[in-house]
Amino acid sequence: MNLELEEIKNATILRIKEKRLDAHNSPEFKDRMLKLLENGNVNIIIEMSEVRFVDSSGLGVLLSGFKNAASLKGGLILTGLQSQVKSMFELTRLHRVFKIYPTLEEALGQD
Amino acid sequence: MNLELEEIKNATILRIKEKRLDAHNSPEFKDRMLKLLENGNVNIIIEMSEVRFVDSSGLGVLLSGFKNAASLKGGLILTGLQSQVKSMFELTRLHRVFKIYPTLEEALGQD
Amino acid sequence: MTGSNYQSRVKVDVVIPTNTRFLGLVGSIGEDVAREIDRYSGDREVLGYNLNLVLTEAMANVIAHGSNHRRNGGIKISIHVQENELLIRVKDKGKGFDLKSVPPPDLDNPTGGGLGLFFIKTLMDNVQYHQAKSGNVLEMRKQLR
Amino acid sequence: MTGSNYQSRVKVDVVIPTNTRFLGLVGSIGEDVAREIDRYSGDREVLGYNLNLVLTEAMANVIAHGSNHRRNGGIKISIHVQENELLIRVKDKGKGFDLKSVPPPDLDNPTGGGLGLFFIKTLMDNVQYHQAKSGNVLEMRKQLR
Ligand SMILES: Nc1ncnc2c1ncn2[C@@H]1O[C@H](COP(=O)(O)OP(=O)(O)O)[C@@H](O)[C@H]1O
Ligand SMILES: Nc1ncnc2c1ncn2[C@@H]1O[C@H](COP(=O)(O)OP(=O)(O)O)[C@@H](O)[C@H]1O
Repeated sequence: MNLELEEIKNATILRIKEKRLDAHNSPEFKDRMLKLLENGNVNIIIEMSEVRFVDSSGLGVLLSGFKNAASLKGGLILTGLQSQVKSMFELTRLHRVFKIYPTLEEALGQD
Repeated sequence: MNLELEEIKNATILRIKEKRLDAHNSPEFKDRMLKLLENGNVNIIIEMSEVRFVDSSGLGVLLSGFKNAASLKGGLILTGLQSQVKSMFELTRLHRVFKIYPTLEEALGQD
Repeated sequence: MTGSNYQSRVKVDVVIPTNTRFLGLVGSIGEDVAREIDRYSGDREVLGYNLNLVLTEAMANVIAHGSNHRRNGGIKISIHVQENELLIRVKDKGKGFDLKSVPPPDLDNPTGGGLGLFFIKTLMDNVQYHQAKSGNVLEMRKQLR
Repeated sequence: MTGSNYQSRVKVDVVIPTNTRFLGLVGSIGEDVAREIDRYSGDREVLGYNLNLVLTEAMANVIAHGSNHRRNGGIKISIHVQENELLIRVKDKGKGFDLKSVPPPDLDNPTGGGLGLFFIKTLMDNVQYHQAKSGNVLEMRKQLR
């Protein structure tokens, strides 16, 4: 799975360079997030502007990352959601759980 | 079929706003080119940067447009071919028949 | 069945290995079919996403819950565009389950689980699961108008 | 046939109305399949274009030359990814023709005609046409390596 990591002041940006986040790659995505958290990177910004499609397992993995980050007094925020991907968060009401910013710039401004 | 026409000095630009030029839309494309020629627009520049796919009937219609324009002492030139579309011209050696320019700007400079 | 109705029918049958690697392929085929449905008044890109999603969820469920590893013939999917309706069938050879007894997810206390059937039931108009010795089938229908 | 070989097989069967409107749909499905073939050393985008093209040409030929308007059941296409080979079958119910006696186009004096079978023969490794009372079939094979 193609992920790009960038460490910035107080946070780690995780860019998902895949068109789909689904049952095929979400287990690996979960592992990568867990490793980050274990290594003390508890503030994660997920940039997903390349992701065209998210299924229930992708949503589940993002939710578990969010919960794990919170339990470590950190945070996980989402940026760059394509409109159809955003609809999946709205349909499941997960948009009320996550902090979602249109762009990385806005996320960084608010961080 | 979505075609855009622009009249410029000494030529007509015909932009193909379709992803495919195939047996489904090439008969209509042929008619539109014939109408142009009948109306005296015998110098045609075909801009096809949006076309991802051309089949044998698309090539056939372009060739017949070329021949008709030539018989009226005009010309038909092609611009904006995507690389895979260009390969179809090479495979059939039609790239030796047509004048093909990478961009519209270059075609106009040479016109 | 008149000639003109008949003319607009499309059927796609796919068999893939029981492996998540092929979810995207079948999802893309679902999107391709959605783009070609002429008599749909809604947004075709949204329909494409939704078909991609219900196909993905149904196949992922077969891989996770509905596989029989002794007798693994892959996953069979069929997408049938009929006159007024789109019918998707996904078969499995597992022990089956009772669709009606699966509780809806509690969206106010999300756990991340149970969203697959929620999407399928929410995005399709009619969903049935039929069990048989010869194999089970999840049937998902969407009215086209 | 070992388990692991079996695991990589994909089969797609499509039925479309005898109408050029659906050429793009089947072409796109061919491209989707090409993108998922793991054991192909060449350029997958080029393979996708080529499958799109040979499918389009074969279906256009069925519509132009191989249709029986009295008994029109649509066009049947199958795309089969096997162990070392990709097999595409396109059926027709017309009067058939002799593939071997179709002359190659004269590329030095192009007329624009006869390029469909030229593309099919050039881009695929093996092409056969079988005639039968029950229906004819064009079989196009491509080695995967
Ligand atoms: N094809 C199937 N065969 C057997 N059980 C299934 C099948 N599909 C779904 N289920 C059952 O329905 C439950 C809910 O499925 P779903 O909503 O997709 O969420 P999840 O797979 O995350 O549990 C599954 O946990 C499983 O018990
Ligand atoms: N399915 C078919 N049934 C009958 N004849 C066919 C079929 N496919 C091809 N042919 C014959 O082969 C010829 C060459 O086909 P092709 O190379 O695709 O070029 P074109 O269709 O432009 O003539 C056709 O003109 C036709 O006579």
